[in-house]
Amino acid sequence: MTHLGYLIAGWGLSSLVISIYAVRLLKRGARLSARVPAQNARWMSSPKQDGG
Amino acid sequence: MTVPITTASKGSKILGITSIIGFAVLILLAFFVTDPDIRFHPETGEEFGQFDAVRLLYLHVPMAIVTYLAFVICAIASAGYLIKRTFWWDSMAHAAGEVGTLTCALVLITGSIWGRPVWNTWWEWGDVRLMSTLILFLLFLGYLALRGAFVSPQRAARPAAIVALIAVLDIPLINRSVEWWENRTLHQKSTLSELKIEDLTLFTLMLGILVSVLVMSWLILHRFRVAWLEHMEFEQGVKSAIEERRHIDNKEQ
Amino acid sequence: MSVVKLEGLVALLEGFPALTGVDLTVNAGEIVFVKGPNGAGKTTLLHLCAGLIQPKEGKGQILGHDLSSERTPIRKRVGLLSHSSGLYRDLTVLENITFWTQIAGVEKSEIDNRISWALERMELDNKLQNQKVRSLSVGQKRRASLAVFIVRRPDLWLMDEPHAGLDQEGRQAVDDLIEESVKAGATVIVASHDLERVLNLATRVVTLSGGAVVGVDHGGNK
Amino acid sequence: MKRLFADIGLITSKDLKIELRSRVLTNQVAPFALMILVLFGIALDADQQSLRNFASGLFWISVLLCALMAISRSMTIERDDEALVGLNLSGVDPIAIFLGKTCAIAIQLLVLEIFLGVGIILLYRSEVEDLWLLVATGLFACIAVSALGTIFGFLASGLGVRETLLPILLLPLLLPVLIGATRAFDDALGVAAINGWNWFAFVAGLTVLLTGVGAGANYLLAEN
Repeated sequence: MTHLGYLIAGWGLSSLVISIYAVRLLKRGARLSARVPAQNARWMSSPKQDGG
Repeated sequence: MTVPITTASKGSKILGITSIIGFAVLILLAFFVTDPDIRFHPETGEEFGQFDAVRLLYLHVPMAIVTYLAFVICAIASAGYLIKRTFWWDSMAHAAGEVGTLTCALVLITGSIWGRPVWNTWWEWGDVRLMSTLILFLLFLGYLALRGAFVSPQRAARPAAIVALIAVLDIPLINRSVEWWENRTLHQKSTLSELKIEDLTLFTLMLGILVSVLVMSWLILHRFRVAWLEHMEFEQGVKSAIEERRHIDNKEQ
Repeated sequence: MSVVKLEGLVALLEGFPALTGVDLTVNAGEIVFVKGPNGAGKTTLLHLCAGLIQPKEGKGQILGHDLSSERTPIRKRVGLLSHSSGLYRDLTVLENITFWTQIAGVEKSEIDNRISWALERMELDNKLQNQKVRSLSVGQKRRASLAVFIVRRPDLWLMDEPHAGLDQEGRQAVDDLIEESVKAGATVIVASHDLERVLNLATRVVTLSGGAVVGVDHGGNK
Repeated sequence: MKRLFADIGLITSKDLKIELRSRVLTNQVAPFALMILVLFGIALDADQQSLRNFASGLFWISVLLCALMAISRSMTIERDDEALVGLNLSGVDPIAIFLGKTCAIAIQLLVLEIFLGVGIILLYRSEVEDLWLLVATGLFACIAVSALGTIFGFLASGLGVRETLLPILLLPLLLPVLIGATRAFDDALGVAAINGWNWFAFVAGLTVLLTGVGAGANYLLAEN
């Protein structure tokens, strides 16, 4: 296979970055979920709020 | 009954698992099933083409599509926020903006890695899409910086929505201006249109787009929930701060 | 008729609850003093009454306009004297007051009269008028701010520590202005530490603490 | 309508008067602009031909950098002693504040452009082939820069990081203006065989569009 180094760099870097981001999101979400009561985690409700 | 402490839901788990399986299949197809791009010169019979570097496109092109998709979602959600003024739209815009910026960075990097063997350069100034994408990336870095500069997420919402809308409306202008600027582009002429698009290649590319959309959806979904929880936590903090202040009052009485 | 009517008002400053539930009614022609320790929410209350802050919770009406949805008409009719001078440093006193009078949309024919009245009232003579604000002393700057404040003839006066930085004479002048304005039909809310003046002038004294009203006393001016 | 124009005039003349008094433009921004020209000259090794070829680009980059200073300064005037609060209470239409400040910045930039124009002619030996193209482009481009700059100035004002945030928000959005104005100048200075008036038309279109976008954004920012 030609250009193997480029291929590994491109695919590897992309998967790595996205995986790290995903894991960090999950951790952040877990930390926040622990602090916010479960009834607020209903994703579809949206209280009206202006940015002021 | 214990509630698991996570932003995942049944739907997002299915989405996540599907994405991972899809990604595995994509790698299989992109690396081992599809052929490298090898063409023969009609007269001399010499070998030319992108060879195995073409396998990078199965990742690069879908991610580029997904990036633009994310920014369009961000713009729509920003408009939605300006009309409805709810957390929901603001969180969605924030999530799509952040995920889009991340994939945009990856598009630039994978594009550069692909360009090195194929165009013989890491960076090509004369290419419209390359330039526009870079400017777009910078624009959204500014967008995220603006959001980060506010103490309260609620105060950030309106300025951020305005910036996102202006940014997305500016994209066609940037694209036009860069195109007229050099009036040449390497992208479609020299590469994609000449590529022998066979059924299998096309299928792999489509699968790549599908998988990328799934991955993006998963990321946006979770980022949205994080943003939503941050709003909730902020609200909760405000509420308890109000209670606390009132409590001190009563003591002083 | 009540000029200010606040019910359970909560207001945030960068996420901090500066007001935690204010109930306050001020009738036309009243002079209300708001006292309280630093950070009690006095300044925020004035800014809220001026229509500068979107309330987080509660209902409010200022001069008959709703505080959540009609803040633009409120802003036009109130005057706010705050800690900062609100003046442009590189313009002279006269240029400042002329600009602020014109921008407030005062009738052209009336502009000169009003300006000379305000300047005279605040004892800003020719020499001071032509000085840059940058070069004024604290007291002189305060008087210039007051001149800009009165030249607009607001219906609701919101004054944050109006006596600060002024000498005895200046303080008396402010008190006279307040009494005069009420006679002319205005309503005044003053945030101040100066208890002595509070008792003489106020029709009511409101004590603010922790972002809420914790006490209302009758003042000496009945 | 008459009131609106009067208010715009009031705010513009007030800003210009302050700038004339404080001399920030003449004492700080103009020397900075000159410094940029000199630094480019040194960095490009004083190669007369390159300098001539790059003159239009260097000119517009200098204008953009100076515009950032002018915008920042324009916001500082209103922030220093909370004059902006007074403007909000005066009942003046927010669009008048936006247009008034835009005009004031544009006029300052125009003066700066003349200064820089003389600079590139003297230092880089640029030759003017089409003066009207130069003037028209300079006028429209500086309005576009000012309009968008004012909006982003307001957006970022009140944040502690205004000075650092403004460039990254504003400069990418102004790229089309930079490209258009540079190309038009290339033709007007005779360093590129292109039709500069087409580029001028592009810049003029952008100016109208960006001013409109700015007015819309201003309306959204100002409401309540």
